[in-house]
Formats: sequence, structure tokens, C-alpha cells
Amino acid sequence: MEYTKQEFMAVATGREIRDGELIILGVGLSMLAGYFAKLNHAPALRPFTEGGIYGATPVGGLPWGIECNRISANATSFTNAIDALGFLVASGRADNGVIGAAQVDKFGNVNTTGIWDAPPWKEGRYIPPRVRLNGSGGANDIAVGCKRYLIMASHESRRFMERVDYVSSPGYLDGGAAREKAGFVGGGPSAIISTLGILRPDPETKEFILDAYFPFTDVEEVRENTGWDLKISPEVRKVPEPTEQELANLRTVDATGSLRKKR
Amino acid sequence: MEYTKQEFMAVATGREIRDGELIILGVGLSMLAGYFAKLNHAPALRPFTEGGIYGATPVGGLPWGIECNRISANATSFTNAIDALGFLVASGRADNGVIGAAQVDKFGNVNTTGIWDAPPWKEGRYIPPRVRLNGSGGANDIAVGCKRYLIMASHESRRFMERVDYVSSPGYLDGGAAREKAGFVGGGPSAIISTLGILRPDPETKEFILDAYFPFTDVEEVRENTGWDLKISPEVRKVPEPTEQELANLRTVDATGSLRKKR
Amino acid sequence: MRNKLISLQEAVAAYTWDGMTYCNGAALPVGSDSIVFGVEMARQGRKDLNVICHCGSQQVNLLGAVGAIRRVEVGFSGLEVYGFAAGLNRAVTSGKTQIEDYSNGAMAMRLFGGAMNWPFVPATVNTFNDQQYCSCDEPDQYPCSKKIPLITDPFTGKQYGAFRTIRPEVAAIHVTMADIHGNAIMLGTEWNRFEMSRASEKVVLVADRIVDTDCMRQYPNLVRIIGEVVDAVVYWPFASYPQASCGLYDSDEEQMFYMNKMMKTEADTETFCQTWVHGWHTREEYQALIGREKIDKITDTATAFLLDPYRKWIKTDAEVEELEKDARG
Amino acid sequence: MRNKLISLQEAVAAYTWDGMTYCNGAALPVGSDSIVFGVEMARQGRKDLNVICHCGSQQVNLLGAVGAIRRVEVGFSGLEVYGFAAGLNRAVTSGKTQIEDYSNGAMAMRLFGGAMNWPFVPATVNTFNDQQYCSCDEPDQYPCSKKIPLITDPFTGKQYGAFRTIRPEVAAIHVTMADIHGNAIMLGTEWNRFEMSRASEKVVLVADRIVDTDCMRQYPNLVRIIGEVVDAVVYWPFASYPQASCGLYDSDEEQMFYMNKMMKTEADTETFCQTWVHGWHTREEYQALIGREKIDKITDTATAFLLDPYRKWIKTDAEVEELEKDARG
Repeated sequence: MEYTKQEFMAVATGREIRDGELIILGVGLSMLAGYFAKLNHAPALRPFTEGGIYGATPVGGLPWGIECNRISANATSFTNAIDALGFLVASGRADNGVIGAAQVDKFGNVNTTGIWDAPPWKEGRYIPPRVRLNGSGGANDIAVGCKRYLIMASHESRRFMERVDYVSSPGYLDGGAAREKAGFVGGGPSAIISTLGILRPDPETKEFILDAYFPFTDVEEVRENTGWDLKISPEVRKVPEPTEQELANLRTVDATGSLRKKR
Repeated sequence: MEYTKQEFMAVATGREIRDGELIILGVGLSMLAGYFAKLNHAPALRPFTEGGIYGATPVGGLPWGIECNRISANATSFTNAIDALGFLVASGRADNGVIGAAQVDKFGNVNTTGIWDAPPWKEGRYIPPRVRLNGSGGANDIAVGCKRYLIMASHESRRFMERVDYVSSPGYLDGGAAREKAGFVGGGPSAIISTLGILRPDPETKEFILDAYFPFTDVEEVRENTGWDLKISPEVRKVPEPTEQELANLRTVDATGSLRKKR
Repeated sequence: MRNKLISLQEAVAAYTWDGMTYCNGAALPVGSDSIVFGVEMARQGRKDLNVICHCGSQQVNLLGAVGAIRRVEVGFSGLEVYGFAAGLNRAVTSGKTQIEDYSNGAMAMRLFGGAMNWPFVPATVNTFNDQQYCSCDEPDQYPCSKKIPLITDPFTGKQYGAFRTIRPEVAAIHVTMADIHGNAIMLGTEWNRFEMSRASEKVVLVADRIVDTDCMRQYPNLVRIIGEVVDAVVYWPFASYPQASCGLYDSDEEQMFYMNKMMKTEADTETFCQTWVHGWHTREEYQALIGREKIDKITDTATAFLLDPYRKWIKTDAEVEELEKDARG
Repeated sequence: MRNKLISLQEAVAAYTWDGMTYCNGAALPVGSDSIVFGVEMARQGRKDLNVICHCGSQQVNLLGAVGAIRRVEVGFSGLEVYGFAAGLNRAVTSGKTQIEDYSNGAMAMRLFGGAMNWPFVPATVNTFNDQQYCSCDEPDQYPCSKKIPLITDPFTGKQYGAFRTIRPEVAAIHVTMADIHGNAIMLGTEWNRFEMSRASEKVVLVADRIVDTDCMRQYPNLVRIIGEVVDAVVYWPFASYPQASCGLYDSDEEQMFYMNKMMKTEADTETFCQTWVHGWHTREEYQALIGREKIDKITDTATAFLLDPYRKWIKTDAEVEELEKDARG
């Protein structure tokens, strides 16, 4: 079967989404994974965006943004950020969310803010980053508030780090009970779905370990592309190939083929 | 000229309202006074209600309430209580407001909550009132937030009290700098307009003194109907009679003649 | 989303219980409120209620009159130009019902904070006066220090109050139009129905009209209550009677005064309830009780034009009945 | 209320100044924003700006690229699928522009708190991570204790954060439709334009269409920005270009990429500005610059039907010009 790594990642993420969930979707891959799930196996999924677009499905291909007209043409409600990010997400009400990561660490903390030669936590002071990214957007709200959430990231050792430069969206912080102590209402990230496999947190230490790898790779390659000493689940398994139906559904959502253009 | 005391009170209150003000109006007399002002001398008045009805003028007579259809038939906007009472009033943004009082004291504190044989402040504890009134509604928000506001009350000694049973809507509290110390954003009541005359606060003590009396009464009668030792302004004056134009305008707003039925 | 239509009787049976924290409204006493839901609660004999509302309206007046309310948090308990709420006030002055007073603005802010799941909201109103000093929950302390405690602004060091936020167990919210999924449009001011729909654990809509979801797709910016947070939808024309519903009907002046007069005594309340609480069961019977003449009068409202854009999507009674059957499965 | 129509050039001259706290938006980078207002600010050479926005969009990208921004508080500075904001990022990494990061939710809550005139709002997000620990205003302290200080909930004793609230000096808000008094309808998500319109000391609307006030009277529930809080109204079709405006036009994919590419270097920014900032003055010239072909393409949007109910109240260009003349007196 022919598909790109990005497509596999979207399908694998979509499989993590359960029918009926109230789920907040971000732009790009996040939206594709979510709407793929709705079309594929979760018809009662209740997706929304952080600006408060409800009841919509994309038309004409991957929306350029979460306020793109492609996601606004058949909505049942438009509200606002206070509603979507506050009332439904920060409050702890949303079941699930999907966020992306430029860097992610072994406790599921995500950086989407910047790349530093001397990160603030190491330097003890805050200087402008060497590379500015986007900031957290709604991802911090999602990471703190959703009952659980999914992280999508390209699996490279410069992105899968022992400790990220800047925590934009907290996962399990320093691991163990650290997140609980912070008092966040949401439960934390339930999986990191990468371009190579699926990592899940150890129930005690909250360190992410390799739970499954994609058919086109193996445990060794995943470890090589991980910036920390990645632990492997004793039950590590190969992720089943996307079915033809799954790929067809994904491509119905990704009508413009955005995931096929990338590697 | 023939008019009721209530009509005179509405006209006198209306005269206190300046053109262009952003003003919150309550039900009954408050609305009549405000819309009378708009029709009579303040065409650029910007009245709104605490539920967030903007740009409207009443049709078919005195609205039964501030969400009555009589005030909803030509609005330019309907929003909500957070907007009207929060963003515009509690924030300190509104220029003026008009509230009613079951009891008012010499510092302009208003009670609309209940009548007690043993008021909480005297008893040192809170027991149910002998007579339950309505609670503060939006009046507390208005009293705290508006740049200034007007109080309307029937002038009787059982209502104009040395100290009210319960402060539902704070005026100048214990007088002097007490309100300032409380840190309220709004400036406090600028006048009490009664069925007999107009009281204004002394700039220093904040005690309300008689500034003017209606043509059908005199200083002595006003004092007799006041429950505290009412001071009289050295410049005390007689309030000019309503003009025919004023009465005509008032009765245009009060199409159902609600103020003519009462004494 | 699923079809959430449910009968009034089932809705009250499923979503209310003795001792619950119930939120109604949330309009002013002359306007939009889920009155018929409260009437059905009275019919089913709910009691010991902890009621949250910024304005009681005739719903809380009735529930107070029949002795169903243990405690009520309220901004305004009266009926505006229609007078004091005789039934609720009787319950309050007799000590049967405890009343906790806030301002209308405070109630909206507290629901907002509840919807946010904030621990408290800053209080710049209701402080340094008897709304802060008097609490029915702490009657022996005056001034009360626990109801609206003082906090310090970490940025300026100044003192402010703090309001307890509200997360009601169930809210019954009146809306003009809803679809079968619980997407709803309100005409007229929202009061705090937007915040209430997000703050409450369960939400039951009581809708004067059922519309096709296409109506929501044409006017998504009007859909301020979303199916995503709604558990059940009750179709009930004149749900707010004898109060008004913007775009549909005016308040019934005669009935507003009559009802409140009857609430004054236990005996008259009983008489009133025989007809107006126990004397009907179906939508048809309810409208028959109101009577054709009254219906003609109150639906001749100056706001009727506000409904015009949506009329083509409104379901007929027969269509709604079919949908109700579908919902029952 | 008075006729508040004003030209774009006059609006920028009257309502913006060097060193001001300016709030834009407030949509996401692909949607509704008062872009043309920021472009005119660049043309008039505004500098030293303190910008508040939850999402920068191409407006802040441009203002950053031309070096007009001293400091920006932001939730999301990128352009979504169109990439990182090259111009703003160049200003940030060079140290020219200080950036203070919050989440999008936090920015909305802080504007809400500003509209309320609250001293702070409770922070349940952005805490215990680098949004709290890093501040451009206190660079030498890590973790920073002043940006989002900790407070104690007086009801439970638990610790929470506190957000500084925001009261911008001026907000330029893009809306779909406005009347001459400043009543406005937004199609698509509001983001935080409702809160922003109440939090800001001055509000300038930048409207794609001018409609008759009768439109507002038919749809008062859609009028979320009210003339009561608006100071000026600028009529500008394609005000959000090259971003989208729900119901009217899609984002111009080619121009979005091109503009961002040009922001990468000072020289290319200069080239871009010659055409797109300094190369036009009137609405007609601006549309000519975009070009008929592009306009046809972007106005062929799947959301066009959302505008249908309001078309009959939309003023033609000639009618608006008359109204603009009236406003000048």
C-alpha cells in the first residue's frame, strides 16, 4: 500500500480518537486526524475549534487555518475563544484534543515557542530565541484542560529531547506526581503519535515509552531517532497497516492531498 | 397644570439626565424618566438595560419589565447581563444610571431587599426579614459602577431613614471618605429625586441635603416627611413646574398612563 | 448528534430530584424562562431544592409558594412592574426558604466563573454592603466574612472581594428555537443563558419552537447554546407563559397578576395549582387552558417580525411529534 | 447616534500614535483581522508600538517586519498552515521586538477581565510552565514570579495563578458588516472581538460592508459590537486581505505565501511595501492592486451563502461615499 509517513501518523492518531468524544482540533494534521476519525469510525464525535466552530466538517480540502472558510461553510454554531478554550477546554470539560509539537520531551512536555542556544531553564534568564516558532496558541489550554490529549510530532532526535527548550504546553512536567501537584484539571497526554510509532506514558513515572512502531520501521530506528534513552514496552507491537478504507477516508478529508505532498 | 407627583418626579429625574450619556435604565419610573429625557432634551442619550437591550425605545406604553417585548421591538442589539452589568456598568464605563429605593438613608444608601424589625446591622446577625422586597437586582452593580447615578424614591419618613435596614446598593456608606475607602469605581449618587423634591450630597460630608422642592410643597413638609434631621441648602429653590412640552413628552413615553394612575 | 427530544414529564423525571441544585431562567421576571419546567417540577412534587437564578420569575415564585425550595441564591426575586413575588416572599419570611442575596451582575459573573471552572471570580461589586455582610448560610456572623471574602490583588496590593463560582447540577433553559440536537437560538437578551449552559453539569432546553438544523447552518452566529453541551430538548409552545417570549408572545398581564395574587396564601396556591399545575398534561391541554382568546392576544406582539427569518425552518406540531417518536426509538 | 464613518487614513491619523498600546484582530491568522488598518499604520510610519493580540496574523507580521513593534503580547504568532511569521520572527530573534507569550485562551480571558475592569483573572492555564516562568519584562528572573503571580483561593486555600488584565488604548476590529453608528455583525467565530470591543478605551471598526441600521433591528442578537462603544467606522472591502472574511472571501493562498516570504529580509520587506503599503491610497486602488482575477477567485467562497440574509441592507459604494460626505459634515 502506498502512503506517506504523515498519512500514517494521521491514521494512527485518528485511531486513538473514540466515538462520541468532545474533542478540540487544531490546524493541519490535527484536524485531518480528527475528521478522519469522524468519517472512519467515530460518527458521533463532537469536534470543535478553539475559536468556537461547532458541527462543521471541512469542505474543499485541508483548512489553511482554524478560521478558514473551508471549516466555516457548514457549521451549526460560531461562538468565541472564551467559550471554546475557556468554558469547554480550560474548564476540564473536553474529552480529548490533538496538538502538534516542534519539540517534545520524555514527559510529554511540548515546545512550540522557540529554539534557544541557551534555553531559559538552563541559562536562568530569558533571552530571545535563536529561532522563533509560533507560541502555544491554544495548545497550552488544551494540555492543561482536556481530560486527555494526543501529541503529534515528527520523529527526529532533535525534536524528541530529554528536555525541551521551553515548555509551551505542559505534559507531565518532571514526571511522577508533578502534574498532579500542579493541580491541572486535565489528565495529561495519553499518547505521542510520531512519524515512526506510538509512545505512551508509564503509569507511575509518566515517562513516555515505545508502545508500537509503524510497519516501515523498527525499534532500533525509533530509538536512534529519539533524543533520550527510549524505553520499550515489553508488549511493544507493530502498528497495523492502514486499511484501504482508512486511507480512502483520510484522503476524502485531505481532499487537497496536503499529507501526500510532504515526507 | 395637572400632573401627579409621580409624573413630576419622572420629569425632575429626566432633567438630571444629560445629552449623550451612556445610561442604564431600570424598570418602571427609571425607564420613563430616561426615555422622557431622550425625547425631551437628550436625543443623543445612549440608554440600555441590564440584560443588554441597546438602541431601543419603548412601544405601547410602560414596559412591564426590562425584558418586556415593549422594549424589545426596535432594539439594535441584544446581548447579555455580563455585557450590560459587567462590561458597561461594574467596569465604571456607564455615565449614569437610575435606580429606585424602598428605603434610602442620609448618605444615599438604598435598601430594596427587605424590612426588618431587628435589622442585621443592629442585631448583629441575619434573620429573615419581616417583609421581603426584591433584592438588589442590577441596582448594586449600578450603584458601585456608574460614574454617577440617580435615586428615585417616594418621600415618606418611613422610607427616608437615618439608616436603612439593609444596604442593597451603597451610596456614600457612612459618609465622608467612606465610599472612596471602599474603592468603588463609580462616583456615587448625584441626587435623590423624591415625590417632594431633590436632595444632593454635601461635597464633604456626603450627607444629602435639600436642594429644591416641588411647587406643590414646601421645606417644612419635606422635613416632616424625612426620617432624619434634613439639612436645607442655603440656596434651596423651588423646582420649576413641568412645561407643557415636558408633560406632553412624558406622556408620549408613558402611553399607558401608568404614572397618572398612582398617587 | 443524537435526537434529544423528550417529553416535559420525562425530562423532569430524569433530570430533577429532591435536594438538587437547580438553575432556571435566566431572564427577568417578565421575559424568557423555563416556567413550564418548574410547573412540572411542582406537579411531580420536587422538594428541598437549592435554586440558583439571577431572577426568580414566576417559576421560583410558584416553587417557593408550594414549599419546594430549601434555599435560593438570587439577584432579584420580584416580578418587576407586576409586584413582589408573593409566593416566594411568603416562604422567605416564614423561614421555610433561606435566601442568599447577590446582585444580578454578580450572579452572571459567578456563572461565568463556574463555566470557566475558576475557583472564584474577583468581586468589584456587592462588597462593603449587606450583600457581603449578610449570609443565610452564616446567619450568626454579621458582618459575614465567608460569603464574599476579601482577597489581595497580587499586582497592586489593593483589596477586592471574591465571589464563589457556581456550577449547578441541572439548568432548565428557555430558548426561542432549538433543533433536535440541542442547538438553540435565543431572541431577545440572553441574560446569562450562555454562561449557564456552560456552567451546568446537565442542561435541558425548553423550546417554544423546534427548527430544522438547516436554520442553524444559515445562522451559526445566532446559535449560542450548542448541542455539544445539551442533554435534552423539550418542545413546549408558551413555555414561558404567563411571561413573555421575544418574537412569539407578550406576557399575559391578567394571568401575571392573578397568579401572583393566588401565591399569597397556602390555600389560594392550592386552588391555583389544581388548575394550573395539576389540571393539564399535554401541550394541547395546556394551550386549551390558556385559551384561544388569550393566545390570540399575547401572540399579537410587536416583536413578531423578529421571528420572520426563521419561520420556514419551524417544524409543525405533527412534525415534532414524529421526531419525538423517533427519539423514543 | 452620530455617523461615525471616517476614512482609513484619517482613522489611523486620529486613533494611533507612536508608543501606544494597540490591539488588533482578533481572529486567527487565516481569518478576520483589521489588516488594512495595520498596513496604513505602517504607511504612516507608526513605531514603538506595544501590541496586544491573541494571534498576530499578517498585520503583526508586517508591523514587525517594518520595525514598528517594541513589544507584543501574543498567544500565537504564526500563520497556521502558511507557516511561521517571518517578519515578526525576524524582529523577535534580532531583539528589536520583545515578545511576551501567553496562550490564546489566556489572551481572551485577560481581555474579558479588562472589559470587567477586574484587577486580575484567576489563571488555571499557563501556570507551572514557561508561559509563567519566562517574561520579556523581567528577563533576568527565571522562573519569573511577577508575570503570573500565585494567589490563594480564599474558599479552598489552593494555589492558582493570576493573569494581568488588559485594557488596550485602541483596538482596530475587523467586522463583516457595520452600520454608520458602529453597530456591527461578525460572521464566523468572534474569537475575542466581543471582549476586545468592551476592554479597549477606543474602538475603530474596519468593516467589509456598510449596512443600513434596519439590518441590526431585524437581527439584534447578531449585533455583538454596539455603537455605544465604538468611536469610528472605516469602510474597506477586503479589509482582511490576504486573509479571509467569512461570508465574503477566502484567503489568497498565493499572496499569503508571497507576503510572508518577502517579510524574511529587510530588503524584500521594503520591496513589498513599495507596492502593498505605499502603492495605493483609495479603496479602488487597493482593489485594482489585488486585481479582478484574484477578487473573482477569493470571492468564490463556500461561505457566501452566510451573507445572503443581509444582502438587501448592504450599501453600495456610491451610497457609502454619500454617507462619508455626510459624516465629514
